[in-house]
Amino acid sequence: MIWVVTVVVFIMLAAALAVLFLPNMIAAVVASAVVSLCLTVIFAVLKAPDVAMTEAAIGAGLSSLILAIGLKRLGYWKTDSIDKVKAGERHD
Amino acid sequence: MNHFFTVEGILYFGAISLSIIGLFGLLVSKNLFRLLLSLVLFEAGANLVLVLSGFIRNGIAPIFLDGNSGAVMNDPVPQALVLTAIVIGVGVQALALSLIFRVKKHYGSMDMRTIRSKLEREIAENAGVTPPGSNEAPAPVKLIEGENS
Amino acid sequence: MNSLVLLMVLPLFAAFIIPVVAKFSSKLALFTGPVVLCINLLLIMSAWVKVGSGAHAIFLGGFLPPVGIVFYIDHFSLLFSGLIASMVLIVWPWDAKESRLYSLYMLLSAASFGLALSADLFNLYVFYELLAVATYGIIAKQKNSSATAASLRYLFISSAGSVMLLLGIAIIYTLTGTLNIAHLATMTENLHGFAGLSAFALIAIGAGVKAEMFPVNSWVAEVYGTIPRQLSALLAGLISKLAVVLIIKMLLMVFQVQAAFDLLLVVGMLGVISGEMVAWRAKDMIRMLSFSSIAHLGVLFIALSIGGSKGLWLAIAIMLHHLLVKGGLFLMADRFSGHFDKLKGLAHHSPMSAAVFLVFILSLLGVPPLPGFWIKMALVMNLAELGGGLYYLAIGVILLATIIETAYMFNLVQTMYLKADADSTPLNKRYSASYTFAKLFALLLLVSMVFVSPISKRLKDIANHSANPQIYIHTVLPARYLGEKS
Amino acid sequence: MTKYSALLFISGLVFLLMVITGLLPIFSDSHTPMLVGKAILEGAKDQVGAANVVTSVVLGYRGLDTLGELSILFAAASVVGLVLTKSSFNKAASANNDKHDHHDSGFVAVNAIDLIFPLLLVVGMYIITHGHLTPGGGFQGGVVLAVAFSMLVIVRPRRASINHGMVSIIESFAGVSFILIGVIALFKGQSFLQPLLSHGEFGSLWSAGTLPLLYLAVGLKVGAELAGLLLALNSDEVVD
Repeated sequence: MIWVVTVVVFIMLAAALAVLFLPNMIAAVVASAVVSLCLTVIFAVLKAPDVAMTEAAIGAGLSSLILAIGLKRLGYWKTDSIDKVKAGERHD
Repeated sequence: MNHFFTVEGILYFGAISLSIIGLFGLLVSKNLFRLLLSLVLFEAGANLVLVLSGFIRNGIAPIFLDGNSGAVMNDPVPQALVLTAIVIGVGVQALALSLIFRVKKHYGSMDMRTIRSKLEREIAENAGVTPPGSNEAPAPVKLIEGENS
Repeated sequence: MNSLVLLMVLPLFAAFIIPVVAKFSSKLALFTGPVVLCINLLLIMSAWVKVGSGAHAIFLGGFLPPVGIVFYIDHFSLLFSGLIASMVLIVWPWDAKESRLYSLYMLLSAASFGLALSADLFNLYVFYELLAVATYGIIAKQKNSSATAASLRYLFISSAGSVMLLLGIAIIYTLTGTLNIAHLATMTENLHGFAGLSAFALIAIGAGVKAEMFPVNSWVAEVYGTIPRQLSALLAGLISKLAVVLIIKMLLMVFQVQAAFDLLLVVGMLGVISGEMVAWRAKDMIRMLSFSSIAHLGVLFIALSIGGSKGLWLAIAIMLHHLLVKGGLFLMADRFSGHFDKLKGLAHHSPMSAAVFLVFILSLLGVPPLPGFWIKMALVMNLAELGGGLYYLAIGVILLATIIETAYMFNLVQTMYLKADADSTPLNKRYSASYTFAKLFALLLLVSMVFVSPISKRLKDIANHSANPQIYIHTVLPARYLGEKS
Repeated sequence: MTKYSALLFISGLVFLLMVITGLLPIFSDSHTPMLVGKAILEGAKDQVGAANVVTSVVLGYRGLDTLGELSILFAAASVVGLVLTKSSFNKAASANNDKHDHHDSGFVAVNAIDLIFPLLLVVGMYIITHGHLTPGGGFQGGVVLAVAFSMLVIVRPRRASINHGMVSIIESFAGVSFILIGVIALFKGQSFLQPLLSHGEFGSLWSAGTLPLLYLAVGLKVGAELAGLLLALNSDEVVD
């Protein structure tokens, strides 16, 4: 179990650093979802199933959804290739 | 040091590091959206510390089932507290995002420093005073500059 | 007595129901809030008589402490509840059109009552957060967009503070395994180590964001500069005090140690100096008031660092005085907005408002017959009694602050009594209810000048009673836990 | 400025690390003193009667925290509504669906949501109603419901629209009923939020007195607030 925890903690910290330093905002949001997922695993390991469920539903799910809406509204939702296809729908 | 390489040791390390990364982001980020993300990280770290306080090495989840009458259970209180804290966190997060939308619309910028200087100018104009830092000595606000910029 | 929980529940109920009521009648929705607050005032008065000189604990959910949440009721908490109800009534948004704003004001008062009454650490955190969210909303709702930006900055600083509060609570729970403050008070030996004290530091700084504490108060000038003055009166006068109440509960019941006092003392002194220095250079009324408010909360922290019932007595006196003075000044600041130069000749246009203003300022400076003087004197005497380098330094800081304050206030008053230029129209003469309340505050200040000694005796009684952990513990905890302690 | 921040940060880092060292003896020995936790684990079966002890704590021992938390969500949803919409008295918010011509999302999303929506509803209700027996409960189930409804609106804005008046009535109703359940006990001479009704057979669906009712109220409230929040955030109208 201890190796599982070690690996998960390191993934979590790497993702947390990625949240701060990735230049692309979409990637940052995805990284924060990864942090939440790792936390879910940790809570499950800690025998806290209620908290794990909440973290999965709220931290990884709802919170990421809210942040994704934020990305869209703030104009960070830009992936070059897709934008060319859907020309005209670009948000600024 | 031999206590460090246990489940709790590693998790405490992870939790505190997560908090520190979040705090660091809150202190150095300029972008509003990234400030919000840092806040989420900071909160997650605190939640993890709280859950860890109720952890017992060989405990089971605090649910009474048919087979587990004799086993040691984890402390249910911190788990309940963290449930509350997580939900509060997401409420504040949505609130912050809606404020960011409006601020972006008004100032056309996502940079906290730009916004702050514009805000100070607006306040000074409202009060009918020359904006701080325009031609006089450096803005006196520097004196109470704190935690967060 | 159990019905006293209605103090907190009724406003919540009103907050939930107002959006629905507003669909049928907006008038009804507007009046729900004030009616609830009036009922609360009646409840508080009857409880004040019933509690007498004792204390009472309400066990929510009927679970005996420490497992359940407890409300602790004595004259200290009732005093604050009364202040909350009257202050929210004074600043009630009569001209707002949004039903949801009424809900927010009701949530704000519910959270404040909760903060005043609750004796459970995590419950205090929840109410603190509710107070914060309601405040962000009320600030952001103002018409101008700069208020939104100010609110956003406030949100970031304050949320970081809340997380620190949560971390502090987590550390305390790790050390002791309980959250009930009375129960914590029986286990002080666990908490006076390094980890416990750092938890107190985290709590103090977390709650200090709202209390305009020194390193975390950069939001003050921005927020007060963008919101209506009545709201500033509420924030500076009351909300900041409620955060201090949270710190007081932890300090007096659990952390009566020198290190905690020193922390508050240092933070307080830095707050006084930085606040007065900026207020000195301010060119307009609101900015000056914001920073002098920071300075006065610094004085409050210095008073708290005396500790024990003396510290609490001084702190209560300072809080009441500051509430009256700063509340009054902010309430009448609408008439004096703008650059100081515009205030020239004000005293001739409107001698009444200049006189009211003068009363507030004199009391703020501590000119002898006014209550401000007695408070400052008692504070300095008590600090001198304690002795020790830091305390002498604190006396020096307070005196220095008084000198700086006198300098800029004198300047201001002089401007006001100068002869006006012919074309200047400095005064915003439109009638406003808040000006009436400001006059009322000044009147209260003058009346209290006559009754200084009975009031201070009453406050001493309250403080003696509330600063005693033994009474607290015996009221809250059942006998079983008291036996275990010895 | 960055220098000051960095300095503060470093001091904070050192501080937290020292706290960790302060905590070290605790996790080296065994664990937390767990005074309250033990008392609750012993008493929960008789005092509250829910198989899931966390639920007993959330709704029984610390019911007031949950009420405060619901109020925070309510406050946040109100503020988001106030900040992002022009409406006075909740009216105009629902009108903006007509102004812009929304497109349904692509084939995959539309069909997926049609398939998943009823499933999500069932799962959400299951999680809420079994909150006192298994992990999960009002919060988690409420989130699932909220996501189900708002995904439907976001993916198929033409066909589905949520009546904002209805949402605000549901949230008021749920909050009020939570408080009323608490106040009933007060009128019976007991304490606010005291569990009522008989505990029933331990571990069955109809057990734990008023707890399932409270969790239902919590689920509805959380669902309504979060759905309102998501839709307000997603609506195209930002007033300046």
